[in-house]
Amino acid sequence: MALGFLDILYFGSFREAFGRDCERVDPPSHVLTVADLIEWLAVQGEPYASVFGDRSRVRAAVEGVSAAPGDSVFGAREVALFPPGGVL
Amino acid sequence: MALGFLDILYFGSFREAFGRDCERVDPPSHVLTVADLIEWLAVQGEPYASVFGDRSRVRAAVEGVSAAPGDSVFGAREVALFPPGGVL
Amino acid sequence: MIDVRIQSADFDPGRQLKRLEELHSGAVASFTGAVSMGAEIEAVQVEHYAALAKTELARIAEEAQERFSLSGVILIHRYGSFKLGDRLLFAAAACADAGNAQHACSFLIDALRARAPFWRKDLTSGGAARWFK
Amino acid sequence: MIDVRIQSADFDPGRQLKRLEELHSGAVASFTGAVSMGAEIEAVQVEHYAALAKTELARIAEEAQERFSLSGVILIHRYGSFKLGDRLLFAAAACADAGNAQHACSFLIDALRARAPFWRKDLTSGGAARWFK
Repeated sequence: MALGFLDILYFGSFREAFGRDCERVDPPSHVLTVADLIEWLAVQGEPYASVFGDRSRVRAAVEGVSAAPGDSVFGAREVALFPPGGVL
Repeated sequence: MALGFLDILYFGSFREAFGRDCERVDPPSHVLTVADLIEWLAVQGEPYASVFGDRSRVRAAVEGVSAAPGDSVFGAREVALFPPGGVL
Repeated sequence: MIDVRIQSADFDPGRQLKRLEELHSGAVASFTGAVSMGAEIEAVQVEHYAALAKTELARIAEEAQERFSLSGVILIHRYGSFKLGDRLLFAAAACADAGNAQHACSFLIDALRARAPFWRKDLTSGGAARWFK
Repeated sequence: MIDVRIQSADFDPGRQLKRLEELHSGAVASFTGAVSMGAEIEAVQVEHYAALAKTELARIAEEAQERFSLSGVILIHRYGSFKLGDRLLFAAAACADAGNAQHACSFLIDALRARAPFWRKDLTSGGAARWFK
């Protein structure tokens, strides 16, 4: 079963690397968690491979709520991916 | 050799217990340190015995500078004795 | 009392302290973070993820209030363009216990650093731009 | 910058914060202690040993500045008669490092509690007086 279309939001250096702040994707059916989604994106060539190369530098939120790698993206309409933040 | 006259200042609950904020004393020649002085005062009857009964609750300053029990009072003109302070 | 604000506008730390003092809890601890001198920074840009920032900062404030028995918490985080000396964020806690007020303030700052979805870009006087940290 | 004040007059925490912010160090942490509600306290009297207070508070501020590489320290301790909500003391530190500013502020408060020669007497609504702690 496919997830259907999913909007991915990018922030900080990710936004800059991709040259856009969001994109609509159609992930395959085996993409069920945040980790699955990042894994799948990381094999879509550059700049995905570079941006998602170091998984420890990727944070996520699903539908506007902070999410861990094991959290589900099943049925979600919006997932945000971004590097660690902080202004201090 | 005698120390000569020594002014002792009291603060906080000590001042209240003694009913005065200072007194002039003439300690014997073996009183050389802060600890000696407290020891000598503690055997001068009440309220000295009660006030100085718990040595861990007695702080001192010699000539306006914070002093430890082993610090000298030899030649000092002014020693302050008081309980631990603090307003928080 | 919990007050969490995400705004581009500046704020007055003294006025915020006063609001917490008026709770008459005894102790108020605060932290103000600003753009500091050095490192040849000409300007700073801070972008944020508004939806997540709102939920995450509210959570941080609630966690602090519960964990440290606070009578009041104020969290303010700014976004936008900044220059030297401009305030970036403010955290403050009111509590009956002096130690708890201070621990809460440290907790708030540590949590903001770890979890607040704000990204800072420094523009140097040489014209270069670099992401903070 | 070190500023240590021992006074009966009130002070404005916001104004003190501003003085530290103007050093443009990046981080300013503060603590304000006041007479809190509860325990049926009607009034508070604080006496102090002026000569020792001056040297001891100056030492505490210098130790903090050195130990935490502070660009600024402000310590204000009041004495006299107080009622509910009245400010008793203020400690604040400015530093390039956020963590150091906060640790310094905690150090200042811990040191004041342990070493500042100020004695507080609480007068309860029942007419009783008792020395604090």
